[in-house]
Amino acid sequence: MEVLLEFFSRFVDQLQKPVLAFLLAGMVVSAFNSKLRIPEAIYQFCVFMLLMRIGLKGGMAIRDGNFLDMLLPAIFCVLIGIGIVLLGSVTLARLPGIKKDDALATTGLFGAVSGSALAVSMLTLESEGIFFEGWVPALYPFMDIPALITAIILANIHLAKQKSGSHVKVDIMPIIKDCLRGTALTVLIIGVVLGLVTKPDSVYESFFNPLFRGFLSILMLVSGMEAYSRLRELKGVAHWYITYAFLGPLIHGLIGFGFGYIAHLLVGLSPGGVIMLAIIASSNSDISGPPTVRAGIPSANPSVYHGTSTGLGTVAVIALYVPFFLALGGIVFGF
Amino acid sequence: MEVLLEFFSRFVDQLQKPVLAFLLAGMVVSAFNSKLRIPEAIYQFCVFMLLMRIGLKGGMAIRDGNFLDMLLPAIFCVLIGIGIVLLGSVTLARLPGIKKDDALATTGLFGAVSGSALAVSMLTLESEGIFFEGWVPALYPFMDIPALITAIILANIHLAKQKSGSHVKVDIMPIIKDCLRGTALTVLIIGVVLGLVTKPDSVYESFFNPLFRGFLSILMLVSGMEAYSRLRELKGVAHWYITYAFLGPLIHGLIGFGFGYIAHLLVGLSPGGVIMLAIIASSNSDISGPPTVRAGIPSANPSVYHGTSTGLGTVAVIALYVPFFLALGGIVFGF
Amino acid sequence: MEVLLEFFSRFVDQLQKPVLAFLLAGMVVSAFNSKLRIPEAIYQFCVFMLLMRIGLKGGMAIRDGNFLDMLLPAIFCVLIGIGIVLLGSVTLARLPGIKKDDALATTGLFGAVSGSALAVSMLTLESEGIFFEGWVPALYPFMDIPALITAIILANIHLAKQKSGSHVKVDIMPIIKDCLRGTALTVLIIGVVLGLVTKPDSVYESFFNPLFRGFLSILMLVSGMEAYSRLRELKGVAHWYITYAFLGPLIHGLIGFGFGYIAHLLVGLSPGGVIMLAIIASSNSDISGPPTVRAGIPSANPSVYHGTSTGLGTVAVIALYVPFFLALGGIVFGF
Amino acid sequence: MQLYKTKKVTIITEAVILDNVIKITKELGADGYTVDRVAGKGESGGRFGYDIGGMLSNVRIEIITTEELAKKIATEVEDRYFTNFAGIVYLQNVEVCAKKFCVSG
Amino acid sequence: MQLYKTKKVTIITEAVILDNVIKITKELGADGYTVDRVAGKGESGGRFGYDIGGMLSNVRIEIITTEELAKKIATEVEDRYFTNFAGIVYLQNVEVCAKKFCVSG
Amino acid sequence: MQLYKTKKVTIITEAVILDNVIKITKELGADGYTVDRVAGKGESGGRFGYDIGGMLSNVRIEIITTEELAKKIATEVEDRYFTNFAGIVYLQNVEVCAKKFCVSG
Ligand SMILES: Nc1ncnc2c1ncn2[C@@H]1O[C@H](COP(=O)(O)O)[C@@H](O)[C@H]1O
Ligand SMILES: Nc1ncnc2c1ncn2[C@@H]1O[C@H](COP(=O)(O)O)[C@@H](O)[C@H]1O
Ligand SMILES: Nc1ncnc2c1ncn2[C@@H]1O[C@H](COP(=O)(O)O)[C@@H](O)[C@H]1O
Ligand code: NA
Ligand code: NA
Ligand code: NA
Repeated sequence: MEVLLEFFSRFVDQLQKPVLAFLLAGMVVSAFNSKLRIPEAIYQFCVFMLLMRIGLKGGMAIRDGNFLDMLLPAIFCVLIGIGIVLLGSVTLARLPGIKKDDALATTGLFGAVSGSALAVSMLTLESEGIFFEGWVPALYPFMDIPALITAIILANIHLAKQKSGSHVKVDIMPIIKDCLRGTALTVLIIGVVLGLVTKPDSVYESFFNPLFRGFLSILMLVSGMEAYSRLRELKGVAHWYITYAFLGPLIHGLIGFGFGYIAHLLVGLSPGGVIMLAIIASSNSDISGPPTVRAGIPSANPSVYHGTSTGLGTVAVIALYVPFFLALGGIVFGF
Repeated sequence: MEVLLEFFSRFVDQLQKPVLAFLLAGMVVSAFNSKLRIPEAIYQFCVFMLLMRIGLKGGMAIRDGNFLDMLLPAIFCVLIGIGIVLLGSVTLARLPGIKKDDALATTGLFGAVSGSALAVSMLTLESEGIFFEGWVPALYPFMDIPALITAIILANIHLAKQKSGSHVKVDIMPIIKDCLRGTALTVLIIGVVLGLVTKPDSVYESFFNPLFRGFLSILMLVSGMEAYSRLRELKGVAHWYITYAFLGPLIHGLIGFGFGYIAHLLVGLSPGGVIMLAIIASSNSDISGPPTVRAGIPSANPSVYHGTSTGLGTVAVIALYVPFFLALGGIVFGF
Repeated sequence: MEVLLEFFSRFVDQLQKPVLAFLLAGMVVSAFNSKLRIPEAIYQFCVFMLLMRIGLKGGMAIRDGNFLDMLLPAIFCVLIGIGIVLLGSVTLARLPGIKKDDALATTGLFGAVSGSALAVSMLTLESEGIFFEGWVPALYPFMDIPALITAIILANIHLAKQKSGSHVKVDIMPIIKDCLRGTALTVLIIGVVLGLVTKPDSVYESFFNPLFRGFLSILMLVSGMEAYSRLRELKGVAHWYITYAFLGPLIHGLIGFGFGYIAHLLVGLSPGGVIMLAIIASSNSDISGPPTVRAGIPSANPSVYHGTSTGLGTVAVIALYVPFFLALGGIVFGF
Repeated sequence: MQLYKTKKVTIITEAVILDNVIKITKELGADGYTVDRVAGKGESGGRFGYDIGGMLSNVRIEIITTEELAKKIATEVEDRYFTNFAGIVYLQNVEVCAKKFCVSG
Repeated sequence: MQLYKTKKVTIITEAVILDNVIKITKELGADGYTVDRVAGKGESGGRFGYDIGGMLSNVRIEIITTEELAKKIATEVEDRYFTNFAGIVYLQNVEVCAKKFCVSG
Repeated sequence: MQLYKTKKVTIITEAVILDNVIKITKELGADGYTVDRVAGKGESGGRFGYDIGGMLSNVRIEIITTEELAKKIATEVEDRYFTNFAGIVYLQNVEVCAKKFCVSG
């Protein structure tokens, strides 16, 4: 009850934040068929700026941090990523009228992580003055890659069974490589490494950090426009996906919160870190995951998983679950 | 006399300002056939940044302002926009050797508004410390759309008469929609709405405002390059258009100044607001208007109206009429 | 000995600087076949931002400086540019198994100047608090153009001899024009002129200067990615080019340092200015030079000269010779 | 693999009327197209400018379809637009794998 | 100048599989290609989105080669990819100056 | 609508010589062209780099014109440039609506 009240007040707050407003504006703009297009080069640059900022800050935090403190949360991320997909495979994927490979592709994306949701929650926590360990967002790949791999493996086992009943061997290494070579993780990793081994403070302070908020707004505008386009593709897709898009992030986030709380008790992960972990778990991949899934599960219908993730999931997380987990954290940790 | 002296000193000032210098540099660069090209994505991003900044500031000003104070200036804008086109239709369009649809297309653009001239005058007023109501630049659409619509309607009536003598019904709604859906007005409106209903101060202060001056310089450079290209297309076009490009903005600006002065007396529009209104009226559309006119008056020759507006008008306004109306304001209001 | 120790400590410093790290990251990213691509529009914009900043600062420094102080260094630049190419033509170009036009094209690029190396050394000097005359980097064209022209003339004389034994007349003006019309020099010149005749301080301070460091990082990332691609093209090319890429910049830089020292004695060029001159001389053209050479010496193999310059030379200069000449300057001038 | 002979119609025209042209081809029965942005020069001068609304650049629209429909599209676009707008249209022979492009859509 | 008659095969498909398609054509023996990014619409809907990984845009790959190899490439790409991925492939006649395009590479 | 048979000549070459190629085609009598930027790979390696001066990318120039002029352009470009610069040129049949493309310009 208290959570809901708190959530509601945070939700109204969030609505006032331009970040969510830019997302909604993007949707409206698309719905009204406006000719506005942010140039794709700018969109790609926004993604670069955000992930580089997350990575650099992460790397600098790792440098200043205690390696052992990070180990448990990192392991938890792997578990959560795999867990979300397994959960989806025994729920969503078993529902009537659902193509199993579509469902697995979708859960893969929901197990994976959204760079933009991450950016939004960093900004929100920072502007609320809630401390979190800078390396938490950099745990991104530890949840992202296992989730995508699990989904791709399960889907391929399913398809092999369908064809021959025989067992199948999916080669994991190429998928991991594919993830790491993708734009998003490459940038994040560059950032982490440079943050760790060099002193990027001056370029961070003069460039990546001050421009963060602005580029995030623009990314949100584009995400809104994309969400609307993907939404339209969802027409005719089973309604279960809509349910999943709204319920999944809540459950995944609660799982993340739970694991985060354990890390809080065991290794002293900060309240902000717990909230961040919840949001990472809650979020779904909208940029880097879809192409990996397209290549890894070619038979799955992209309209289904891309639509569910980018069209619904991202909006749900930013509009509802960022404020929700903030509220939950506030209640649990009492701030 | 005093105005001229004052204007001359402001003109020399303006020449020292990098904004005008970037415009001229762009023209020179093109004239020397340089291979320099600002990437189109960057150009489009400059336009986005400028209009979003104008919009956000406008929205925030409207939020803090008195709605009634804005009503009269908004109505005046509509009147000025229509008035400029009507004036052009009984002067320029009746001159010998002038194709009527070309002339109407041209007056439509001169009745409409230039986002970059707007940006230049905001920057100039702000850096001179002359106060103006932040919502005045956001009145842009109130002059822009009526001017374009009037021109398109008059041209279509003319063409219908030519063909059949019969009367014609031009559907206004699609034209309005077309304007609002265009990139420029979409961005401006997003900005105004977000400024009005959210609290975008932090992203405004960290991104849109500090980068304003820089992106405006780059836009000016491109405008200069474009102006030169369009100018070359003007070869062979009736000389009346050259006269119009230099005289029109003066007369239109004076009309704007007059209406602004009335608003000053009636609802207390600030001196800066009056100057701004004059410059809005004086300026001609160089980005968003031309495609609307191309679609709305297909028979008009784009070399004529685009050349007159982008090749001559914009340069005239920024080089001559921004300093002129600043000087005039200084004399009239005594600062 | 002392130089080497000092160099080594500066080299470790440089490794910690994100600038070099971004360059190396770009190479690694390419080696791992990552899909990361900075949009080309952003890359081009980075180049624009850097050169505009160099130009503006140069122009403002010229405005505040003493014209006579600049004359001697400018003449020295011309001499160095021509000298480097002549030196290459009697060394590299005479080695066994070396195609003479390939060698001349290569020395042309090594006589010319790298905008990014220039930017790196400005940043380094500025952040070390070592003063240099702001106009020194703006001497760039005085070394760049003569070097490229000398190389193109020598190559054409060689080719004409090969064909007919008869003498040849190479038209210099079109080559100069081609250089000046190229993107890089156009931007630099615009910057210098605007810095000289207008007051661009506000846009410099709000835009070009603060964003300098960030855009340089991104340019370095791309340069690293490019270096790797060009390197791969070097396979099968005579090993002499590798030697030249590492030894050439050292010798050229020492020549630059020597001339700089003379200017220090004669017209009081600052120690920072001497170091800067050495680095300009040491650096090789990686952006603007190659297309000029491609057009001017069509028979030369671009894999050879582009590979040697962009693949090896740039990396060598930024990693080794920027710290080296800083160290040398420290020893010589005792700071 | 069987190859079917059919037609490709290419329209190069002002970007500002792209939507209209697409609409017409759809109305006439074409169910697919490929489009990219191009620069160019013709009777009405060069188109290389900085563009926001599509006035200064060309688009190239390619449609693979039956000969009949290709001709219809060419005629319709030519008649409706090329008095006032810059543009050219041409047909070419192509051989496709999928039969669907060879039967009236 | 002598002109040699040969074939051009054009593949328009999802950007996400560009590398794979190129690899196949190389394996089959083609030694050159030209590629650009295009937008378009077909059976599987429009592709005009903002793109980072290549899911929402098409590439157009053009290969000039012998008739035999052109057909092989078309068949192979169609068979391997066009069940799961959006795409079309077509052949056209071309006349080239260099003989190398007309002998099996 | 009447269709006229004529030729399209396509030149794919280094962006760095675009202006020169355009100039030649103009001198030979062609009065229009369409150009876009493409990536590609051929004998002289791949062209996918970051580009400022046009060294690392290709342009594709298409000219619709008479058979005679098309051949002249192909020969001239091949002779003048393709010893030192990467590039290919090919001709195709097209059917155009406007007669102007079929009479020597
Ligand atoms: N002969 C031609 N060959 C190839 N493209 C052409 C030709 N003529 C015109 N075009 C293209 O069609 C567009 C419009 O042509 P126009 O209507 O003649 O101005 C030009 O901008 C070119 O892109
Ligand atoms: N009839 C057509 N004409 C031209 N291009 C087409 C056609 N059909 C499909 N395409 C192109 O091929 C892509 C994939 O087509 P599809 O597999 O039908 O979705 C589309 O996005 C278009 O770019
Ligand atoms: N067989 C081919 N098919 C299609 N395009 C080609 C072919 N060979 C070369 N090209 C294009 O022509 C350019 C120059 O080719 P080359 O001179 O062989 O390096 C390449 O970068 C490709 O874009
Ligand atoms: Na997740
Ligand atoms: Na106006
Ligand atoms: Na040099």
